[in-house]
Amino acid sequence: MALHEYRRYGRQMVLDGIGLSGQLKLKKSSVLVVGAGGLGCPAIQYLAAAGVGTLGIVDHDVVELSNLQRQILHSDTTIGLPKAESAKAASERLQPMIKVVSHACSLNAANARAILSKYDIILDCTDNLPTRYLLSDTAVLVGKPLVSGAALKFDGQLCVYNLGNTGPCYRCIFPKPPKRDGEGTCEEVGVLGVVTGVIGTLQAMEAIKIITGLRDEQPSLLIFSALSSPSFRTMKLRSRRPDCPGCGGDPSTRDRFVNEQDYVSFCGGEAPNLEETGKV
Amino acid sequence: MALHEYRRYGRQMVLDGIGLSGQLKLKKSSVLVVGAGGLGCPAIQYLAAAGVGTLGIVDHDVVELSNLQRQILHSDTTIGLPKAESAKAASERLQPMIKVVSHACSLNAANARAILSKYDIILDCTDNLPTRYLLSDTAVLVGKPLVSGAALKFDGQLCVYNLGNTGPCYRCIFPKPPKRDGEGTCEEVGVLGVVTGVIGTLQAMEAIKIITGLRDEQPSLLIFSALSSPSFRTMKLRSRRPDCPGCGGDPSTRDRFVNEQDYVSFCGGEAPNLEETGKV
Amino acid sequence: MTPPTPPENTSSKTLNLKLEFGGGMELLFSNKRSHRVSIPAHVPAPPPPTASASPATDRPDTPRPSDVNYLIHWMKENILTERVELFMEGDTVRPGILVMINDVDWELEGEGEYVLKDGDEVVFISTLHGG
Amino acid sequence: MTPPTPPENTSSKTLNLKLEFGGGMELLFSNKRSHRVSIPAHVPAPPPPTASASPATDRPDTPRPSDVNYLIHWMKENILTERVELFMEGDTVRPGILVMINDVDWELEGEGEYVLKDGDEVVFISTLHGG
Ligand SMILES: [Zn+2]
Ligand SMILES: [Zn+2]
Repeated sequence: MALHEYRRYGRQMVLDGIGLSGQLKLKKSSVLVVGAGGLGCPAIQYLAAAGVGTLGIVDHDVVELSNLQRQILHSDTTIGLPKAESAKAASERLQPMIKVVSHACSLNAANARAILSKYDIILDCTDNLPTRYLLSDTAVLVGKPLVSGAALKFDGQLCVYNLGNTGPCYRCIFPKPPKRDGEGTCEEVGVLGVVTGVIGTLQAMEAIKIITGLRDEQPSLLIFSALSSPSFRTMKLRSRRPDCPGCGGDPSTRDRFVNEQDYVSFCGGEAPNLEETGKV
Repeated sequence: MALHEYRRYGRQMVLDGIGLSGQLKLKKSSVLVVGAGGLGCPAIQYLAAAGVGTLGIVDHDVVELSNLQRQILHSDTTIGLPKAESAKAASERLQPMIKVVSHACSLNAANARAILSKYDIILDCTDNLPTRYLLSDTAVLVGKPLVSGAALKFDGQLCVYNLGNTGPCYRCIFPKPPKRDGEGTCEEVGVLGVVTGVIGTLQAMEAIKIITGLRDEQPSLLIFSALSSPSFRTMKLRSRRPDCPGCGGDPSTRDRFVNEQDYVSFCGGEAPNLEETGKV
Repeated sequence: MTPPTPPENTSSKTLNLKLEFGGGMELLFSNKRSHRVSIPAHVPAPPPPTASASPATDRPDTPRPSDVNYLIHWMKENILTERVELFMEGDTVRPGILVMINDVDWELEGEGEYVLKDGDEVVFISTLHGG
Repeated sequence: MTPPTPPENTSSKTLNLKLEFGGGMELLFSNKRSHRVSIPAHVPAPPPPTASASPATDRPDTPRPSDVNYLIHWMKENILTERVELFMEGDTVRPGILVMINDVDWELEGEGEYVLKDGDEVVFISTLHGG
């Protein structure tokens, strides 16, 4: 490592548990952030600042004015640009020494495996249920841990799936998707920016802990509410479910499963327009 | 409010508890962030994005390469500039609609009252104990809530002082400073960037809750450790101490107290150079 | 004259529970995130069989201690204020709701058959998909 | 032959406690953040008075239940591995250390005089000043 890298990362290299070997692990590692919105922006920011060597950013949306209240890598000057490009430019400004790859496309059953297989760790910073199932199934397929964040209104949730040999996948915890009537998206029912900020930053933390070997493998779900006291609760989760259609059974059938699964219809079809149905 | 403001803040204005009235409260409010380092940067970022009308930034340091691992408003191109100026430029890029005032000076007993009295809420994002006592005493003097964050190594802490009529001040909880031998600063013993990110973002959240009336007045201390499970704990704290030298007794003597107090010597004198004493 | 103490009757006792809601579940329960409730310690006797029901039922006469399945039923009857279809599907909670008993996933505690104890805390969290 | 059950002796019982350390305190205790310890339920009898001590001491003969003051003393003797001056000042914890009993500031619980119960959790947190 070069002297300027020692200077840049000195404040974390001095930590017990990081050191030179931890910093080198970060430098050699690659993290894919799926979604460059409210969760993805702070996650990308802190992964870049910490010196993760390669960052991939997947997002098919373009920046809109209504994003700026929480998506802190975008700005008025990048409105209309693809979020993946806007986030790449912002993270390169923050950290010129790392490699940032933008994937300005939507993730689907046809391309997910090829994209995810290039990275060591996957961050689920998406805003919809079909992509959450697709990411979980594909992370199992390529054998990568999935750091999953979610946020809505004043609430947030954080969980690491498919970690180690016994960590549950998303389907182990949620075998059946709910019917499409309970919940909207952040764009529909709103979200407080700091909630996505806290959860996205914690997603970066989990990735850094996994890379440096500081994360134990106990499955747990962190639940956050800006309005509750205490604001944070940690729940102990089950381990892998032997009969899980996502991660149990015969590995050779899993690829077929991902290709054939119609994620949108599995999750109840296209999202209804809540404004039209009068729910917002 | 203008149409473009409805568009920009729509995702939080739709929330129960924010709405148009909450957004107008944010717009009319002013928050002083003392310290534009690891805690101050994410706090400024989310306060600006949420539409807090006036932000003050106090910092007398200049940006150094070793800051960039966690101080995500600064970058290689602002190395050598005052942090207050660098943070002001970054927050104006993120949010051109608010007023940002930089105070590129160090806060001391002579200027603290004049600066703090201009703002509604004070964020303690500093890195040293004398300034923490000075901020608490002055926040009591001017009657403003103090949202205090701290971080070191893998640990962080968050507390709101001087809130409402019964909230404790920093001296109520810590009447005596520790002797100068237990702890170094982030620059000396290191800190993980995501730890300052989580605590600084939560400081912004507390300020937003206070401004919009969503914060109850129960005094509590949030304790975070990136390495513990659970990572977060909330501790119930005592309320105001009637015999507290900071907030108890006769309000007319408090001004004298702040002016006469020698904060550095109260906290055990100048910080020793830990590298020279062989502790790092 | 002091009235005599009523005889001990286990089925009349109650359990005090703390219920917490999150992720939007609170909207179905008076928009309150935290509820303290008292429920019967034993599942009340079923209503007497109707004429059409077989008298040779094997339903036990001894009272059964209250479990989480009964709690869910009790919540529906007593504190649910909005759309039952967002809380239940069939006899249990609907998909996408996590139930936690004293901070542990109920799947590790026997799910609905977990027998409740006085002072237990049960959390109902709707999973979020937004970001 | 089964040995006879020893007579009930309250002073020989122990309390099981969970101790948690944070903010750097863990460095003084084997660098472990979480400890499970068993301490005597009652403060052991003091050592016999030396010749120079007054025999007319009013120290009670009945055993006193263990409180947090005794716990701090016990920790110093049994699990503290580094520099006592970073843990104690005089007979109590040094300034800048917060003590929390079951997630409540010990000042609300009687400070050192809080009588410990089996299963209590006591947290020692060093306040941080960095940022
Ligand atoms: Zn699975
Ligand atoms: Zn006070």
